[in-house]
Amino acid sequence: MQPSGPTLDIVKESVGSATVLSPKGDVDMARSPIMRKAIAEALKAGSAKVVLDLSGVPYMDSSGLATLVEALQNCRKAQIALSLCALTPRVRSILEIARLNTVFAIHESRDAAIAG
Amino acid sequence: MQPSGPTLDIVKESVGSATVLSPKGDVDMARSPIMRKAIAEALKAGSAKVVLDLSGVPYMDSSGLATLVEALQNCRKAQIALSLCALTPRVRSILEIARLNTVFAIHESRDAAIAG
Amino acid sequence: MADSLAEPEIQVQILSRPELLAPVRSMVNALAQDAGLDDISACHLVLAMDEALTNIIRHGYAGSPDGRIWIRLSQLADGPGLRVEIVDRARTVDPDQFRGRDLDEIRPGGLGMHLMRSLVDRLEHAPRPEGGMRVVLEKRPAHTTAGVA
Amino acid sequence: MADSLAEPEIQVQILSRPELLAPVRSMVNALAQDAGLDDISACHLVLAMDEALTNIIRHGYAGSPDGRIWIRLSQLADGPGLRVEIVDRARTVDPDQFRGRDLDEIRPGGLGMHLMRSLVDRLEHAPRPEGGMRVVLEKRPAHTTAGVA
Ligand SMILES: Nc1ncnc2c1ncn2[C@@H]1O[C@H](COP(=O)(O)OP(=O)(O)O)[C@@H](O)[C@H]1O
Ligand SMILES: Nc1ncnc2c1ncn2[C@@H]1O[C@H](COP(=O)(O)OP(=O)(O)O)[C@@H](O)[C@H]1O
Repeated sequence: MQPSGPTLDIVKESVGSATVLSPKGDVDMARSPIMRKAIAEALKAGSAKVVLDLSGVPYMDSSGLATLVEALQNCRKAQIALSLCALTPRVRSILEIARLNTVFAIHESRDAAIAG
Repeated sequence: MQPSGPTLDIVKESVGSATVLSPKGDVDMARSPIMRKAIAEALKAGSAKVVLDLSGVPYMDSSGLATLVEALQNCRKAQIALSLCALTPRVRSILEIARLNTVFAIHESRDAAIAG
Repeated sequence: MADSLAEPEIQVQILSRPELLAPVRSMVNALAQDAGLDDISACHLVLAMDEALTNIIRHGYAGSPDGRIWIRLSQLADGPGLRVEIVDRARTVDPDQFRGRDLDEIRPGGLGMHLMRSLVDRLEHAPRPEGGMRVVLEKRPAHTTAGVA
Repeated sequence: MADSLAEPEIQVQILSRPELLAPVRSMVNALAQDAGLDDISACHLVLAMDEALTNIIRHGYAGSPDGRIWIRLSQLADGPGLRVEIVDRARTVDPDQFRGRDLDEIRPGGLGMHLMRSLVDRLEHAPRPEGGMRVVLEKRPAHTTAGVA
């Protein structure tokens, strides 16, 4: 067996004092640890604001949602602003079903998230 | 069992003397009969030129290729120009493997196909 | 609601590995759409199945990569919609012991069971006499209610 | 090249129906990419499998919708790439009798066999002692040749 395994590319950009992370792909049980690690690194680097651009995420399961909830809690502790933006309709509906849509700061566009 | 079954939406437009057909979806064993029927109708309607815009076709199997070959033969008989345009990289590579890329008039863009 | 007696159109056996979830989701999503589910309903069925599989991999087989999981897929007999039946040979547990957290409680774990209940029109967990568990999920399009229990 | 002895990661049983090809393609495409195939190579493996399945549905089971087809999927043991094994209980034929047309001849039918040969790194058709046929397809990424027969 080749353990090439599942990957999740995450583009990381600095815009002013914000770090923008843009994962590309499904955030599921096999891939959410990759997103978890990328968020933890952004927090360690001391950004004032972290924006998750979810425009490239067609799907997320409860392990992805749990990673977001954990990130929110860590950001609160460290007084870092966390926001989500550009959700696909599927991921938006998953956040709604999990009743997490009111828990997170969610912006339509990436620019609004960076400014907001 | 619900025979809802596979569908293939095909947008049909008239541009000058050309009929442009734009299928949206895989053209495989279950769906190529739908494309075959749409092409036959365009020929019967007496267009001078038929353009197949394949930008919405991510995949085609030998039944799709056979439908294209049959359409070309019918067009030649009826002295109607047939061309393909806007192939996705996958479908382009499938036509190449089948050595049909030199048999058809293939244009990069839809405008070039209509003009050409 | 009586179970459909027709042979499932597709049956899949996978090993209990997280990296196999994405390929299975792709297939079930395509099937769900062919069965008449709208895009969001298909996504919700796929998510419910994914949560059931994740639980079997994580809790049932305790992370071992060589457990077997069987997934049977069939269109509903009495209207548009898809049925997913999942069978394992993992730990047999009393489904009443499955504890999910309340959706209003905001913490990382325990979301799966509650999500599953909110996502589909029918959800059943039962121990199998032969050992292991059986989960049945059914989903109809958002606008139909025909046959929903 | 010796066959991998590891248990296939995914095994699928489908009924011989053209509308089930798209869902199976979705799954195998995702698996092929996870197995290290580039997008075009994954597409070529998927097309070769599709042609084999189409032939079984059309010629093997002569269009009957209730034939069974088994598909076993496993990563190659000696490098990136995917192996697809397809087994049926349909007509047993001598593979030498399969007649495809030459790719230079331009007519609608008979493309399938020639495409299959051009698309994959390994292709085998054989009758099964138990009845029916067995097809094996293997595909590696475009840039590797390791282990290609
Ligand atoms: N297939 C299963 N086998 C054994 N226990 C299970 C299974 N599915 C769920 N459980 C139990 O139910 C609990 C709640 O599951 P869930 O809501 O998905 O949350 P999580 O998996 O995050 O703990 C699990 O922690 C586990 O104890
Ligand atoms: N699984 C099969 N069972 C029986 N005959 C087959 C099978 N696959 C292929 N054949 C035979 O080989 C011929 C060539 O197949 P192919 O190149 O795919 O073209 P086509 O299916 O368009 O005829 C078929 O016409 C059929 O006679």
